[in-house]
Amino acid sequence: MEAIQTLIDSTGLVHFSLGQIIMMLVGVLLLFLAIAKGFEPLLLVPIGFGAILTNVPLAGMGEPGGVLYLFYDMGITSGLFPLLIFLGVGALTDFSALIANPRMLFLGAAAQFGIFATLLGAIALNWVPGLSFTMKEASAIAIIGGADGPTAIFLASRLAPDLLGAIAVAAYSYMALVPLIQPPIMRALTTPAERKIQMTQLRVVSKREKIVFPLLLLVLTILLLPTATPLIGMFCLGNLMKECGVVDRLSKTAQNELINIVTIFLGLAVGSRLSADKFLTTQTLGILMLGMVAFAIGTAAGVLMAKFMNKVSKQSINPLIGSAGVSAVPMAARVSNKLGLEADPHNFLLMHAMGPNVAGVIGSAVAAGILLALVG
Amino acid sequence: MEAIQTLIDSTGLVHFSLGQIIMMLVGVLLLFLAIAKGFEPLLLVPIGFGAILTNVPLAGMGEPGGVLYLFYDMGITSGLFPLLIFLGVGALTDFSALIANPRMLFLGAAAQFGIFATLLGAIALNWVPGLSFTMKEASAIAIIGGADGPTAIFLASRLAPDLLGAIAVAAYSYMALVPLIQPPIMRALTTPAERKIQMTQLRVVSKREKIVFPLLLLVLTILLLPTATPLIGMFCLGNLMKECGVVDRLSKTAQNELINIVTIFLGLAVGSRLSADKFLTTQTLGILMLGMVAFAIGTAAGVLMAKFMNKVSKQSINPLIGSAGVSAVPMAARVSNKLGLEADPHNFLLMHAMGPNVAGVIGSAVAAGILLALVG
Amino acid sequence: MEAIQTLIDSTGLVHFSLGQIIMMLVGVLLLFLAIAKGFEPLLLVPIGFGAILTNVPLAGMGEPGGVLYLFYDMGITSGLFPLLIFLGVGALTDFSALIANPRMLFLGAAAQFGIFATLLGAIALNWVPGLSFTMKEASAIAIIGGADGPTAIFLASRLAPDLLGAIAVAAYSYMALVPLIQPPIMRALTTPAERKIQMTQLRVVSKREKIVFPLLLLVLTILLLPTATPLIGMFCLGNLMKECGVVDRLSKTAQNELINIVTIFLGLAVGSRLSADKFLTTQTLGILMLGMVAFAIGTAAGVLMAKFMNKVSKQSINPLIGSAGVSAVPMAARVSNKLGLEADPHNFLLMHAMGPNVAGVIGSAVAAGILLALVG
Amino acid sequence: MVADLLFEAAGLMLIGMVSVFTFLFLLVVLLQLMSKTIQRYFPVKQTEKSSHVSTTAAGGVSPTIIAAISAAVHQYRQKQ
Amino acid sequence: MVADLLFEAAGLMLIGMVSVFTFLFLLVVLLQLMSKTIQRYFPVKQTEKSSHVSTTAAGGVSPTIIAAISAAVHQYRQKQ
Amino acid sequence: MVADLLFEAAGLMLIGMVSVFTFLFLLVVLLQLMSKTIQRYFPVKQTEKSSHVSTTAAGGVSPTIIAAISAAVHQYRQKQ
Ligand code: NA
Ligand code: NA
Ligand code: NA
Repeated sequence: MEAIQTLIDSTGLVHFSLGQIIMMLVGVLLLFLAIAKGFEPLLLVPIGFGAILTNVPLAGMGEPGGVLYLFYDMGITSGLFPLLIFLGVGALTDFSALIANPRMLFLGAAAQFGIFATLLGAIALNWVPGLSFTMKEASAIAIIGGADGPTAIFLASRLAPDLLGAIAVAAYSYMALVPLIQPPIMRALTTPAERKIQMTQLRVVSKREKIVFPLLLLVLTILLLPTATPLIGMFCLGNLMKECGVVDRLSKTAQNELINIVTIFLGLAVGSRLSADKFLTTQTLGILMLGMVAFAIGTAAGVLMAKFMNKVSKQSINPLIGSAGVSAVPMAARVSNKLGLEADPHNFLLMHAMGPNVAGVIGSAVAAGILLALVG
Repeated sequence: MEAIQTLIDSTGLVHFSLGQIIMMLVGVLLLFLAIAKGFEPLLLVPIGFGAILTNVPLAGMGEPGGVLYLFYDMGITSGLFPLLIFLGVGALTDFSALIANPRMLFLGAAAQFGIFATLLGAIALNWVPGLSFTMKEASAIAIIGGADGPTAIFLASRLAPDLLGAIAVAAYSYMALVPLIQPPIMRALTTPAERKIQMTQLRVVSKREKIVFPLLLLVLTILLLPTATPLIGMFCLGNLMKECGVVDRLSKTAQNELINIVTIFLGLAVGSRLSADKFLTTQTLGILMLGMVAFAIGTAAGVLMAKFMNKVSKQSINPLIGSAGVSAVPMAARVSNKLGLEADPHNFLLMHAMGPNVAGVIGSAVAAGILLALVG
Repeated sequence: MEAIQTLIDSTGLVHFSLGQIIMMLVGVLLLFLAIAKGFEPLLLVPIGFGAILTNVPLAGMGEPGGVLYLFYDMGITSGLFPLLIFLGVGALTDFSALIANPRMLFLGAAAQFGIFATLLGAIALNWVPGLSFTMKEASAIAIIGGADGPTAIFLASRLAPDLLGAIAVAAYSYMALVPLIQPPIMRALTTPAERKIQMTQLRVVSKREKIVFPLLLLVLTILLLPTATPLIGMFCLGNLMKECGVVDRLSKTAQNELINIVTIFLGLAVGSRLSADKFLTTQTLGILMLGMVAFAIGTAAGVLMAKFMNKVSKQSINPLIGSAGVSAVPMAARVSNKLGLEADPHNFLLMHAMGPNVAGVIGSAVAAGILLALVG
Repeated sequence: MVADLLFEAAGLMLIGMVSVFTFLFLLVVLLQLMSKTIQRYFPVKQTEKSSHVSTTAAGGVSPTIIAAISAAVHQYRQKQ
Repeated sequence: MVADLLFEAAGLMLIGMVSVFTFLFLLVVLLQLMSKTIQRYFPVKQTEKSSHVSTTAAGGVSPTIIAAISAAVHQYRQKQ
Repeated sequence: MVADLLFEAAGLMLIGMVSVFTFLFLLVVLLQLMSKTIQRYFPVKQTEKSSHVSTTAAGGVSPTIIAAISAAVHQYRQKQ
């Protein structure tokens, strides 16, 4: 009968392409890493699930009219979702450690070398036959070195939307792998004696300083780097709402329900870019490789900067906290703390590493603004 | 004066049509049923209120530019709202009872006979002068028998948007009426001895099984029935978020704030389809009648299937749990439990009825996928 | 090098116009008032921040493609955000005091004289050279006298979108200034003896009355003033959800997460209208002046009406509660209470003032409906 | 020109205030009618009220929480 | 005309019910397979379960809250 | 061709890192200035702090909750 034929035609079985099957397995892998290994589950669960859904033949969930496409169009093309995530992250971030010791910002600056070195590397890959990246694409890839998911998604959506899926997956995967990637580099670049350096306790920061900080950061951004205003502006608004103490109900919502809803939608939207035709390219291999390089260089630059600062400054600085400058909040700071405890069981570096850690968030948003200004 | 004339012209008094008054009374009736009788209040309060608002002359709330139209366009034309409800329902559903006793799925399958028999009935109504249903419309009406609100709204928005208001109202009303519709049918088809059958306690289901279940269901859907992927996919994502244990903050938001916000908007959007010109047709009468028939047939099919399974299987099955296969979670399961207790005060069927109950959700989503594939 | 030139060109420094600097200072002023002085912080923090962001040169956050423009387009052009705020406010409002003493509605009516007198004033300002207001603009400005933020934003978005920024800022600023604006007027119009008048305790209102009230208000609005249905309808839906007791989870979400999310977005969208070209006009000065006049006249009309009612009615009415009729919930009611306690430390007027206070919300929504009907 | 507009605005003021008062007057009448009807046919029982008062006496803590705490205190004592 | 549609609808009914049953039958088979595999390779330890039971005995109050309350009670006594 | 791009990318790297460092250096300066100004004109009182410490001693339970519990315990004892 005709209807039976229609029904058989409408099963997925006869329509799968090899690429779709591979991409669904990639989705399953991301789910496995998220659930069994605890790798950035808040993002990788929706991304992995979105990767599966977008590759279902005939369902068209990632094509115009499909719900994943709707999320992408509503929130990523417009830049809305990463900015709302930044609002929430701002409302969740405590800058006390940075305000108490502002020089930690230099560590957040140094770690951005991972970004710009990777930019060079991505362009160099044009020598490899079959690989080709434009300056915009190279910049979007380089931002993976910023170790900051929403910044990477925001910049990729502006400069290289076709690579967004691979870039977002690389960024979140390597952020999750920070506890594996960073320690060998940190150990190689420091001596046991350096790792034992204890740091003086941070002073108490007043409420007033915490309120003024986001405004100060905003003013500087507006004056020097207006292209970074969307990212840093929403971040500062979130932080101001948290610290000012008069809009707690807004701050709580930005930290919880709003960021949660947007995270689900953003993850599915990113997942929808993991379709076979967009992801299964030689470029993706290049991106994954460059992302790893970016993290490694950023980590090394942070540690070396910390060593340098330890030499020239009066107050001693443990070089282990330099690696936290890549951001990847709060994992990178925890890695610094762990290696500090390994060297000396009484050496708690967590609070000290939070300074460079949040400085790294600012640093990579600044780097994104510079790339937007020069390449965008 | 001219302004006075303008003001009088702008009162509702002189612009009401009889149809609008009737539809506003329908809205009031829905509110009364929801508030005084407790009939599915979460949906019927916004639907009833939306029905009143959309029929206000001159306000144009249901027309382009009006806020109800905006909700409809944003969330129903695109299919977004029912899918988000399914995400939340997935995050609220516990499949333990079904995993412990998978054969309960057959009861969820049998109850879908209500859907397909109603399809036949809707087409047969073409013999009645003045009534005419196309195959697409008949399919959209038939899904009322699935006893699942978001599935009905999703399918109706795809196959017969003009009938969406009547179909949604019928679906939610009869779901609320399950405690009145089902018992006589269940009593008629079972003997007192059958109603006293006690069932063995369900085994404990491990966390791992609960995590794998939504993925298994997703894979089967993708392979066999890709047209059902949007509905079942979002449902499985919600359930995976709930069970995997690593994204609890997303799962909680999907279960609470997100589903609540969407429920308000969805209800108002559905209510906006209860305008006089769309609702006051002979078709609506046909739909209300067919919906009742669909529920009755689905209930009967479930009970008969349970009787059959009780005969052929080693483990005894109380036929009363068959009716829970229509879904209408958790009301149908409670009805089974109540009739079980009537027959024997020690016969608690609730947990056993939850298996067919959630199976019914899957069954009607599968039936929706089949209708979309064959008729859509 | 070329890139350095590009970078310098892309700093904000060389692109600022004087107007943008002034408007950013206005934004900072709003933030200061909100945070340091506690002036309506829930709205003025996002509005002030939005004012800063929209005036950043090169960032284009308030122009098409920018995120602030997106909020404006999504929620204010469509009217969605003020209506959702009204839904939440309805779910937060307790009408007991009004139901117990319905004549308080006359105070809410009298206070709307502030609106219509200001309309006359705005038109009279056309005599001032350089100032010119159309009837639509005058109506949108007049609604500031309603002392109700979302109503003002809704009406301004319909009648005079270009003045929306100034109108919203004036409305919220004067609402915050109620404790400064009202007391001198109230003291001037009442004698110490009148201020000492004690009022009889309010009767207990049954749940049933609270449920019927929003429906009654809705019916009257539909019959007499359909143009006010969007505002009053959403307000009544929120109140019905609160009182009916069967949809508590929806009501809680409307009161908290939904209204919080919308408040952030609405504030930013309003802030985006505080761009130099829209705000720095002589019209803005006129609006700020008229707004102050509107509040003063509304307060006086409310107090005089209360004095009149005290004379003609059997039950004594303290004229101090008349000023609460402007709405500005709950600040105006608190001001009444404070002045009552000043006159007699045992004279608690708070509960009595809540009646005219919520009546003022209804009154200004009714006035908005009348203006829409006659001028819109 | 401005005078014409002013005249129109004065008309709006008159009609507007009359309309606002008419509307709210009708609402007053309907409200009183409604309250009387409900009080006649569905008189309120005062029992609910009194339970609320006793709760407030306990410092705004709900009975459920007190019950939970009582259980906890009981358990705590048994442990010692 | 209607008869044709009815015939078509009857076909849909047949194919539909067969499909639904096939789908859910396959799900049953897969589920049983899955449960057996998991039970063999990852047997559940019963310890988790029992701790839940003891919690319920305390009236549904979580151990954390009980600990907090115990500390509070302790502090309260010292103050007196 | 690639060499040209590489040269451009190297320029970007140089300008980028200089810009990042300049930006964050200015932020360091501003931050230090801000902190000094605030510490001079609005010195922090240490009283707030100490109350926090005593709270922590009670196992992270807030004083309000302790007050509520104290009331509940009181009530519980009176009932017995
Ligand atoms: Na970073
Ligand atoms: Na069903
Ligand atoms: Na008002």
